Amino acid sequence: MTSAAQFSPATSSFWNDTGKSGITSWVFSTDHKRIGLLYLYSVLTFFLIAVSLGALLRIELMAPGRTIMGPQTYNAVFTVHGVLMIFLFIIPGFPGAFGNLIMPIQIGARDVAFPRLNLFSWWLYIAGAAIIVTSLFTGGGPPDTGWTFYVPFSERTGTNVSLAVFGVFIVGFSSILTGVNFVTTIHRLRAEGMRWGRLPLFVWSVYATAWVQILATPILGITLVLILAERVLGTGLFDPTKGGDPLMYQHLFWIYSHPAVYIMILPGMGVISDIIPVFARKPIFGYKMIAFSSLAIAGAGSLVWGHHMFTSGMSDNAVLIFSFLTFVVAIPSAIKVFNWVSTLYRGSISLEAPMLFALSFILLFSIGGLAGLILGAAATDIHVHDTQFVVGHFHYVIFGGAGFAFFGAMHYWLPKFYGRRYHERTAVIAWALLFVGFNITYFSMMVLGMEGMPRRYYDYLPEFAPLNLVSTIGSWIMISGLILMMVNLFRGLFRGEAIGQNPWGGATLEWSVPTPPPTENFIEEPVVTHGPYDFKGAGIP
Amino acid sequence: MTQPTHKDYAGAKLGMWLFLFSEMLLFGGLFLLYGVYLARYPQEFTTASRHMHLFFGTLNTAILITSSMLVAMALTAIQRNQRRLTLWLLGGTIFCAAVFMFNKYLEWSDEFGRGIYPNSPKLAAGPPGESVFYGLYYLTVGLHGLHVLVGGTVLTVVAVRVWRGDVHAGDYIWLENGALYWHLVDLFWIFIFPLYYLVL
Amino acid sequence: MSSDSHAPHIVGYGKLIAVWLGLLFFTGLTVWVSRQQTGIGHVWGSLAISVVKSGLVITFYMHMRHEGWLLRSLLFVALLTLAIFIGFTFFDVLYR
Amino acid sequence: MYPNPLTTTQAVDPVFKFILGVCIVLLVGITLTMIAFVIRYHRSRSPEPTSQASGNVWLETVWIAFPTVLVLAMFWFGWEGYLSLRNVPKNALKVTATARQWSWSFTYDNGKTSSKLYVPVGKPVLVNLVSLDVLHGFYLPAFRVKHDVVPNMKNHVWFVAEKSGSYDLFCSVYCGTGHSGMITSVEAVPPAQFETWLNQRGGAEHAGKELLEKHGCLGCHTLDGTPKVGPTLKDIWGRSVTVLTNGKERTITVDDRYLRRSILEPKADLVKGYPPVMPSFKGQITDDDIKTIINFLHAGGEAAPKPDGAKLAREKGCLACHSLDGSSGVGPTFKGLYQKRLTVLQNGIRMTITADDTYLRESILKPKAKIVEGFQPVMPDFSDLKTDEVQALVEFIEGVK
Ligand code: HEA
Ligand code: HEA
Ligand code: HEC
Ligand code: CUA
Ligand SMILES: [Cu+2]
Repeated sequence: MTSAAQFSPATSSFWNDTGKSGITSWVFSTDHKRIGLLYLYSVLTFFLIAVSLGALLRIELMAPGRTIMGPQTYNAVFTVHGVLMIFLFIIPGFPGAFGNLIMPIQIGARDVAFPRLNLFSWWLYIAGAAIIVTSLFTGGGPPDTGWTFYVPFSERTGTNVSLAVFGVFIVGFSSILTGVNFVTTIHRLRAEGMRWGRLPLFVWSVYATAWVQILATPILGITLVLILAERVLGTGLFDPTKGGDPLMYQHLFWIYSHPAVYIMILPGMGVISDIIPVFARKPIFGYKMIAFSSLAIAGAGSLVWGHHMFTSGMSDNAVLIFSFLTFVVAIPSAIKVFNWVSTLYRGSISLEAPMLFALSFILLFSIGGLAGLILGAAATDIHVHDTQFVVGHFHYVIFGGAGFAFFGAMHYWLPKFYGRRYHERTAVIAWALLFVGFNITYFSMMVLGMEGMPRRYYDYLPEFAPLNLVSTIGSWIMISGLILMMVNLFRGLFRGEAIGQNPWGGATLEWSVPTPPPTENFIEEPVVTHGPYDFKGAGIP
Repeated sequence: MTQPTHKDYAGAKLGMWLFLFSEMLLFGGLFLLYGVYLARYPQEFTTASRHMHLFFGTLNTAILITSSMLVAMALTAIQRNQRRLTLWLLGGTIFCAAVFMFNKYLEWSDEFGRGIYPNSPKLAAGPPGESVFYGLYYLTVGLHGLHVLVGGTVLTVVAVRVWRGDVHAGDYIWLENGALYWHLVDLFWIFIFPLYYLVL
Repeated sequence: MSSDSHAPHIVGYGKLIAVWLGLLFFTGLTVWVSRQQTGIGHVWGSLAISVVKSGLVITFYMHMRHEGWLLRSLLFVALLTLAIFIGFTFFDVLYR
Repeated sequence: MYPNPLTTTQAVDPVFKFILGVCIVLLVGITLTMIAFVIRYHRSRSPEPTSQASGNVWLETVWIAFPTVLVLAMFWFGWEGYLSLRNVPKNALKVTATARQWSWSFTYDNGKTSSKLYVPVGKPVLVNLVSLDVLHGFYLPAFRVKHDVVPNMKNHVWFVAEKSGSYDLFCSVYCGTGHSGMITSVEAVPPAQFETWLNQRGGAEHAGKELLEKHGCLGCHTLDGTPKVGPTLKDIWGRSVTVLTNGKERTITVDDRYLRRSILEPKADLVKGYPPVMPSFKGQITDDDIKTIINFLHAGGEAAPKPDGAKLAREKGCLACHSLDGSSGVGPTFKGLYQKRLTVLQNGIRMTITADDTYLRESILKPKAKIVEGFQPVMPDFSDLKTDEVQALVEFIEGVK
């Protein structure tokens, strides 16, 4: 790797070598690392709010009938839970936090291509988030439409849908700008020797994600504008009484929102592809296929949106085609899973926290993804569509997949930026609690869905009671794990044991710079001479 | 480092193009709806588009095409270091934008006067296809108008920078990107015009 | 200013004016075509003309002619995506 | 693969079994391999990697081809099953399901409406789906069918009930506050019984109540005094309510004019504490119907008209076991039962009691508590009856002299 990278005293790093301090040195900073941390803290804030709402949902569903809230409140809670999780946590989270923190260093750049635009994106994100939060307390109260904002209900409900939708629009704009920034960065700012074939897989996945952000998000933008127009001007484009077609709304919404699920998972897959080789001390198996499958998922993933509409009254031909394409997207995901598992073969595996998260990612994502196949087949989707089975599916892929990858990334990379690390044994305990609680919570939901319990149900028939109770209890185990994990992680970052430049023995560029990295990342311009997983080439024992 | 973190000309242009792609998709959503509803209500769309002001539509098309040429010339001018000419050409472009908006204003006030606006009683009483047509028309053209305003503002800023000498033959990326944006606004209109004014 | 290897291309005024005349001509043509009685074919006819017009704008005014393969292919990808979004929706709309 | 599945369930279940089976095998395989690798190549056992392989063309080809074949099979079976769900048998009975926030109503060819979907066992049923407001979803888990109910769009589903019984019918598409309460059932009954039911006119006790059901009022209002999405309609006439008129609060007494306005322009006076979600019924409800409803609400001071004991006794099947003419059946006759002295066994202890109100009520709700001497303890318990229904039955029995 860069032979010139020197150990510099930790006293001079991006934390302090700008000469400025105080809050303004953060919220007006154009340094990608500072912006990354800003994103990290903002998305975590919304994550914790949304997670608490999720816990409330589970408590309400603990027993049939009213437990702690009425139906209207319940509807608002799951809507806000979904909106915060999707639009304010998981979509901006990966590109915003880790894309910013890691990607420029991994390609050997000093910063992203448009640092000021980057800052502007964060501000837009905050503005949009502020609008969404405002919408909860003003007007007709928090929106109660579900995160999908389906018409005509969303046109007619008296709750504050307009403002919420506007907030999401702004956040979407921020996401587009981030995408533009990242694609440009990866095209233009790779260090000397950083050929496409040497890009770390995380960079590949961020690249694929950025394209989805650029090409799909605008469709969400226009869809939200249309809802606003429906509500404010009464244009009636989706209103069946005025000649509009509610199904067109669903098409537009899913044209964005299906690719968006790959915005959530792709960077997660990238993280896993970076963690596994390091902790198995072996080059990743099938680098090219993994890199290519990221692009394939992003591309083919844009063609399958109709699988959310099998029961909607869409034409049978469309069902045929969208079901077929849905199965096609499963293939690149399968390729990745097989390659990850093969990487373990004849390696030297160390089960530290990041690796535990990565391995459990493979398992949970596979369960969620295989459940996705049941949803993708037309006949079976008819039965489980809009039931708790779907809820189980997407929590497995989003939380078990993207979420676990996010936690893994926090354990893997954050110490690099803080210079200190968490307590290992506690992290493993927290992981175990999360993992066990997770499966209890969401597996029960999948079974409930198979038995026929619809989703977005505040109340249910007595026959569904036992599994709901099990699921709720599982969520408490998960909660204890999550709290333990967060406390341990952040306590460690500020007070834990100090770490050196390359604590895990990684071969990608971020491990070749001092810990924490200096403002301009590299003390001397890096010249890349080996691949991202070539541990020998990097001289790592 | 050799990386040109400051002026990466090709990078800036790439970024602009990427942004333009996302704009295309933004309008694309509306074109998608147009296509679907045209397929469903061909008759109503035809009748409704007959009531559009073909004169204003054609005039505005010509104006936008002209403005597009002017801004392209402004780029040539700055590359040739003809600062004064650049300013005139930019001024011409912005003037065209203003005329375009003024025409829109006339056209819309006339249509409002005839009781055609979203959710108007007249449209509600008519066949659903027509109200869908006008709903789409107002949204598409409204969004386009917004882009004209933004584009005009951007070009004004660029003009000021040219005038102050920040944008010059050695560094004209601002002008080039502003021009790209303006051409895109023109491109959208090239499609809006036949779709709304000429469907027979 | 630029790290590009190739020098910026300057498009002469004459060419710009020629393109302008072409665009005006096509505008006239599309209006004229639409006044002929040829039924739904118009939509396709006028769209075809619009495609030619936008091709002119992109190639000359937006300098696509002088850009490398990268930008060209990216533009192609973006347009293809849009076409797919529109086209696939019709799998539903046409056969309902 | 499934040439002519007889029922929708038979069309879907094999697909489930196939896909689930493949998924479980794959998942178990992947998990075990992973665990085996982790154990075998753990750093404690394998301090150094023993391979630096970074790819293998053959292996990689295999795992592109292998999933491709599997998913194509899944896709195809899924599609075949779906086609069976779409191809409605020719002889299907037609019913229209009307969904509104938040109730279902079913209309049969002869104009009969009902709030439960009665179907004959063994005969395919085609349900046409109509929505009066927002999206709803028609979901019958037992038959694996589901379809969205979209305003202004012609959608349908079909199914066959193979066994008689009661099956849950859910609203699957989120439709607002009352979404989870938008539940009813499919009642599959033997064809003969179905015919009888279908041709029975005016089943409901009161025309007014039938109208409330038909127009979906009971999706949001109750007749038993508990508030639902809207205020209860029990004892509404003459009640004083606080309403918001143009944002101003005022208190009014409910009279005919107010009731009529509440139905036609619900937004004019909003009852305080309730969301403004009631749709206007202008143009959907005839003037006669409104009059009938208002009349019903007048009289229905105590709301639901008293249930008819005689009818209940017949419908609930009491008379199958108890006679009215003094003859002894499976159970004792009702004739002269009231105030009779009876010998009963309670927990095996013999005692003599008088058949009074309390005793009769207990016998209906908990028949096993006291068994009349000489009879078998076979009476099912009817604890699902409503209090007023039990009362009506008791009164009916008292009347059989
Ligand atoms: C991170 C987010 C994420 C991801 C990655 C996915 C991935 C997939 N999803 Fe999911 N999905 C959601 C988030 C996500 N989904 C959400 C949020 C919803 C609900 C939205 C709402 O209505 O609110 C949803 C809903 C949803 C539906 C609609 C359900 C309904 O409403 O009726 C469908 C239907 O086809 C579907 C399918 C799939 C498929 C086939 C994949 C595939 O990409 C999965 C591929 C993965 C694998 C296949 C597993 C790994 C591979 C192996 C173990 C190897 C062996 C595999 C083979 C041999 C094939 N998803
Ligand atoms: C990133 C995505 C994400 C994540 C991580 C989660 C996480 C959780 N969600 Fe999910 N959920 C969605 C996205 C997500 N959700 C979406 C998109 C929907 C659909 C909405 C719709 O239908 O429109 C949904 C819907 C949904 C439902 C279905 C509602 C219904 O259909 O009726 C339920 C029900 O149980 C639920 C529960 C949970 C639970 C228990 C968690 C658990 O992960 C939460 C576990 C809880 C903890 C681990 C809490 C621990 C922490 C604290 C209590 C705070 C402590 C504070 C500090 C430390 C400061 N969610
Ligand atoms: C979508 C749910 C819904 C339906 C369907 C509905 N209502 Fe209501 N109704 C409400 C709500 C909520 C209120 C209280 C707010 C208001 O006054 O609008 C209400 C109020 C009323 C009131 C005034 C009650 C009072 O306490 O003053 C009457 C009377 C009434 N409804 C009758 C009917 C009748 C008759 C029908 C059917 C023809 C019907 N409603 C259908 C939701 C509904
Ligand atoms: Cu009706 Cu949900
Ligand atoms: Cu999807």
